Amino acid sequence: MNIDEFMQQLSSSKGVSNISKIRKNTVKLDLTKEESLDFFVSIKSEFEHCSLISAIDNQPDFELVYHFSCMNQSIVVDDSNCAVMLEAHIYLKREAPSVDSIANIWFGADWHEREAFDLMGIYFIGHPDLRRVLLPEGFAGHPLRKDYVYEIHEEEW
Amino acid sequence: MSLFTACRSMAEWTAEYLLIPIFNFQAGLFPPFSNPAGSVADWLGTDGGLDTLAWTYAVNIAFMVGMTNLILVIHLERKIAARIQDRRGPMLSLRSLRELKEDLAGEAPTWKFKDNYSGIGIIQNLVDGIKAITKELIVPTKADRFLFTMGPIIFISSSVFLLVLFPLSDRFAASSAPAGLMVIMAAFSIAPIGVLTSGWASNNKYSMIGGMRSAAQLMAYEIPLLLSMAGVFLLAGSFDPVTIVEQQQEGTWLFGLPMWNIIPQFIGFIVFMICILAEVERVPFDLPEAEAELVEGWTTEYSGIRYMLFLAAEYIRGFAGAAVATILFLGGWAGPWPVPPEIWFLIKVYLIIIFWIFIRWSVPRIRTDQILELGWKKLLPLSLINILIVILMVEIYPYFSNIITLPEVF
Amino acid sequence: MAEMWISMGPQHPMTHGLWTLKVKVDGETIVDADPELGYLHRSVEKMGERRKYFMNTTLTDRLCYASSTTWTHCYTHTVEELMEVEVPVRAQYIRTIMLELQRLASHLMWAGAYMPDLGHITGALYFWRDRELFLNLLELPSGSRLLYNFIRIGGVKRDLPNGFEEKTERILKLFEQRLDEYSDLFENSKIFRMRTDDVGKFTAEQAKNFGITGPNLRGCGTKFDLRKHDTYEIYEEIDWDISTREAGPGYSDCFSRYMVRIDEMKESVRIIRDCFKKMPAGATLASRIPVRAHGEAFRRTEDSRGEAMMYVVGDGSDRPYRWKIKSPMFTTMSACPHYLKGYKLADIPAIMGSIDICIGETDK
Amino acid sequence: MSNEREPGLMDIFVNPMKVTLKQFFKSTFGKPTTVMYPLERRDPPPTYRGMNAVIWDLCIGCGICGEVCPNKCLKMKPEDLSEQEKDRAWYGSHLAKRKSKAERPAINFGHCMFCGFCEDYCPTGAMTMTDFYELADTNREGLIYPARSMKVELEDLPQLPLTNYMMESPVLDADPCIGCSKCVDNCPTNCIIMDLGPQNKTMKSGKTRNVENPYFDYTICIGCSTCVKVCPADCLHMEPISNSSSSGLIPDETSQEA
Repeated sequence: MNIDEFMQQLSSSKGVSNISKIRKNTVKLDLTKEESLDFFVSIKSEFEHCSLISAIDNQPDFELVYHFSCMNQSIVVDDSNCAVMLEAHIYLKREAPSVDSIANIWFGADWHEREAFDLMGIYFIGHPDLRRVLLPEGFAGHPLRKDYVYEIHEEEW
Repeated sequence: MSLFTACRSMAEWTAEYLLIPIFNFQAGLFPPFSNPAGSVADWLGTDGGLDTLAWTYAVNIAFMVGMTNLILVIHLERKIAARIQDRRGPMLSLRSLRELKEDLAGEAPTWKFKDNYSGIGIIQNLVDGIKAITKELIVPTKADRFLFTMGPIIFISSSVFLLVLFPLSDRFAASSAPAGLMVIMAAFSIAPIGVLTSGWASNNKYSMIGGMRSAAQLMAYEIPLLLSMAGVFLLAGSFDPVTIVEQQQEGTWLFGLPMWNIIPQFIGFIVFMICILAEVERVPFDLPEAEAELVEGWTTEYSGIRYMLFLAAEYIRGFAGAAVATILFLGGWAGPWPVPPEIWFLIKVYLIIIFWIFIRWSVPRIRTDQILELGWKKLLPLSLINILIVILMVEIYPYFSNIITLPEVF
Repeated sequence: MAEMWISMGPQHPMTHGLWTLKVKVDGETIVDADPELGYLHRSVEKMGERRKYFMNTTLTDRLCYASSTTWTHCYTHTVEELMEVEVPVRAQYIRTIMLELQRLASHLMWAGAYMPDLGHITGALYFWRDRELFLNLLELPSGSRLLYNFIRIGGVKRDLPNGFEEKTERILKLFEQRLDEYSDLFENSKIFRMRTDDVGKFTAEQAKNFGITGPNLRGCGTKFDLRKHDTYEIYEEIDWDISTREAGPGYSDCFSRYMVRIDEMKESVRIIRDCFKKMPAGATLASRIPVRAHGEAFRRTEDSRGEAMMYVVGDGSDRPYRWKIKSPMFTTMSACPHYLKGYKLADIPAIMGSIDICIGETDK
Repeated sequence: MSNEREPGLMDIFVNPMKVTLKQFFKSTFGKPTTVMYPLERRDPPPTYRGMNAVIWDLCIGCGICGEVCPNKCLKMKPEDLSEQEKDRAWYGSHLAKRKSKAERPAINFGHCMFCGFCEDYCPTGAMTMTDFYELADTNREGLIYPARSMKVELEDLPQLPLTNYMMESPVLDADPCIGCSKCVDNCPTNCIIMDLGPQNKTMKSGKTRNVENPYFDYTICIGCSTCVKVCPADCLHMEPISNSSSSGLIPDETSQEA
């Protein structure tokens, strides 16, 4: 399937908006929080690799960016062997940000979600083991949020 | 003149001219002690007393020889390993230490050695020993204090005990038991008990797994080891090292070379070498202290001189293992005339040790289940085949059938 | 022995860094495992938000001390996309040469670290001796032995010095010769094969689901390499192949992962030679390098350990608003309970070593 | 591709031992790879990034090195220049004349990571990195190198043009400027002059007069943003040089307008 056909196919999916091609092999789209899980289940057959989940503090709201890559060449860019990527944005409210977990669909998303929870404080509903991963247990706050207060230690010399 | 007779005459001499006068003098000097001191002097005059004194001398000499060898073995290991790995190894010499001291004594200490600095670095072993002695002996809080201390004692004493058991030649032997090799093998298999003890007493999971592995390894390798030695005992008809070595000189093969046991019992030799490597826990069989997964295995919690003595004891065991291999399969101290037999013996032992060092730095470590599989499934049948071959040889060749007899012990 | 939890790490010879692997063993057999991270967490992403774009190359250098150039390249590549900078062709060639030299050094570092895991100290010193050769090469243009800070936004710091090509060719020849020599010591050695064959198996399907990429995925026989499949710099003009190997149909073991890396080193040698052949003259730094950026950029490159990804969001100032780093090892390690279960305790170093852990990039 | 084979009986230890034996003889009768460090040293390449050295005669005290230092381990410290040093200063050391004390970089090597940015971004080439790397000391204070300890003097100075590596130059928002000429006083390269501005301005007292505004000579501006920092009225900001050549000296139209 060509990437343009894929984009057309995507446009009929529920909860998807703003589909655009930002690079020759990357499709960008916006997702609603409610429809995200259904959408991710539907693309699992093409995108078998969850590359990255990044959380962004857009002040005041949060944005989750999912990157998936297609490794089995089921979607192609023209006739090159370029691997296609999907970039999905989900916007979350600042108060108790939560989204459905995809750790049960892609195992590789497991720790990415834990990291987003750890550093940005986003709750993933249905995650099997939502603990802090990089920071110690009992750490207060989520340091990558822009309103996190930290001390800048500068040594006088 | 054997070592023991020499020690005996030395004991007679020292008793007569040194010890008895001293004890008599003490008896005269302090009347309350006259009775014990006088009786010691009297006891030294008897045969039993002189024998005991002679034994003390012999054991000490053997211990000295063993310890000197130990330093040499460790040094060889370090240097050969360094050269294999494209390094230089220890280079510290007394002169460089002196120069360093002079440098440090100056106003501004510099760590720059002089240009003529060189050395073979044998002093590095002494320096390491001194370092180990000056370190604190740490006992973990929740360790079993008694067993934690007993573990090294069992391991090290049984290893040092090995040194007095094998002869360097027919005249240079501290002991000459008729069942000499049996005693050596018995002493060899005491050590894993020490390993198990110290591994369990350390209250550390790595130590315990190391101890367990040591026990399992002992089980798997002791049996093929003894079975591979059985062929030699059958041929020699004795457990005595001297008899075994003498038996190996009797037959000849190509070009009149002596028929050492390595020729007819090559399978036995291979099995023995693998098993003794496992017995002395060297790479590729050093599972009890596999540092990649078990940190330091059963020695993890030990520090200072205890740890150092563990290391030293392993080298002593390696030396003893090589010595046993030499006696059993390589004709012991036999060799052409101009070189004395003791030197021949040491040359052969060192060749085996160098071979082991090369193996150690050439291959990775084997896994636990593989080592057990190798021991039970491959080496045990092979050692039995070796016995079978020996018995067949004895049946076929009249030369062998002349000399096969049951050992005296039976 | 009953089942018990053993905590391996954070100070443990197996860990290659600072992390803890809690394993539940039944005797010697692994029943369960639980990796724990965070001992080396330096909060690089937050630090990057305080520094200007060009300063962050010093942070990316320190993401992984074994392959600092590849990480710096990934960052500069993303930021160049964000700032829409055109990199001169010669700079791209120099970058490719440096990246491949770094890949060689990184794989040699891994091979050297893998050998003591199997109890083979000599192997470590042999591979690290060869790594020194490449560190010497990398030092020549960059001026540093480990943390090069050579690749800059918009190009490279300086042109290659005189005689670099001849020196590289000499070292590559020596290295190829040594690699052939080592085949008897490692991949043909019986005991080495006993330790690595059929150990730590996972299939290609599993690997993709786990998020395992790079040489570990290619060890399953999957031909997927971002240098070909999402090509960057001048990799498409260079003549080279993706090296794959599989232990069985669609699965990998420690040995196939080892062989993939060894083959990849040989491919890197090919790439470097071809680069020297095709390298044009010209500038090494873009003429226009902005300091402020707005928008977002996402790029992925083939790190020596897998897919390195960076996602940079700029808000118009001279510092990144958000900078997200994806380390290939982060997801690979998360799946380690799956490919450790059922093997022996002594296999833990063999398996964890074969996937080439780098905690610096994992903990960020 | 690789010359692997199924291992046989000889591959248990005989073939591996061949390799190690070969190496053993090679390094026993040849020279091992290792270097006996205090005696032998490998020569660092000319590009080596070791301890810093500052050519004081070239240094203009602009503080860019401290600005680009990612670790903030480099600080500008005021130093008294001797008459001879003032004479030798090639760029006239503008600051030295105005404030009687020039600023020179001092480095805390305990924090330095030898990234080389200070060397690369130095507009005059005064900051250099030597191949000296034995900096270990017994205490932390010993790693703080005062400015004078890194001073070097060259016989013939390289006459380099001032280069704007920061890729930015100051632009005036003319409206709030109060004509205080602090930027002129602090500019390390003397690239600002004060002249009458384009429009009149109403002062607090109610009078209207034409205040003096700074004008920049962008050919020698180094983009250090000192003027932006000292501006009391926040009327300056940095803008990227849009149409820069390799030396990055020509500012765009809008900048010149100011």
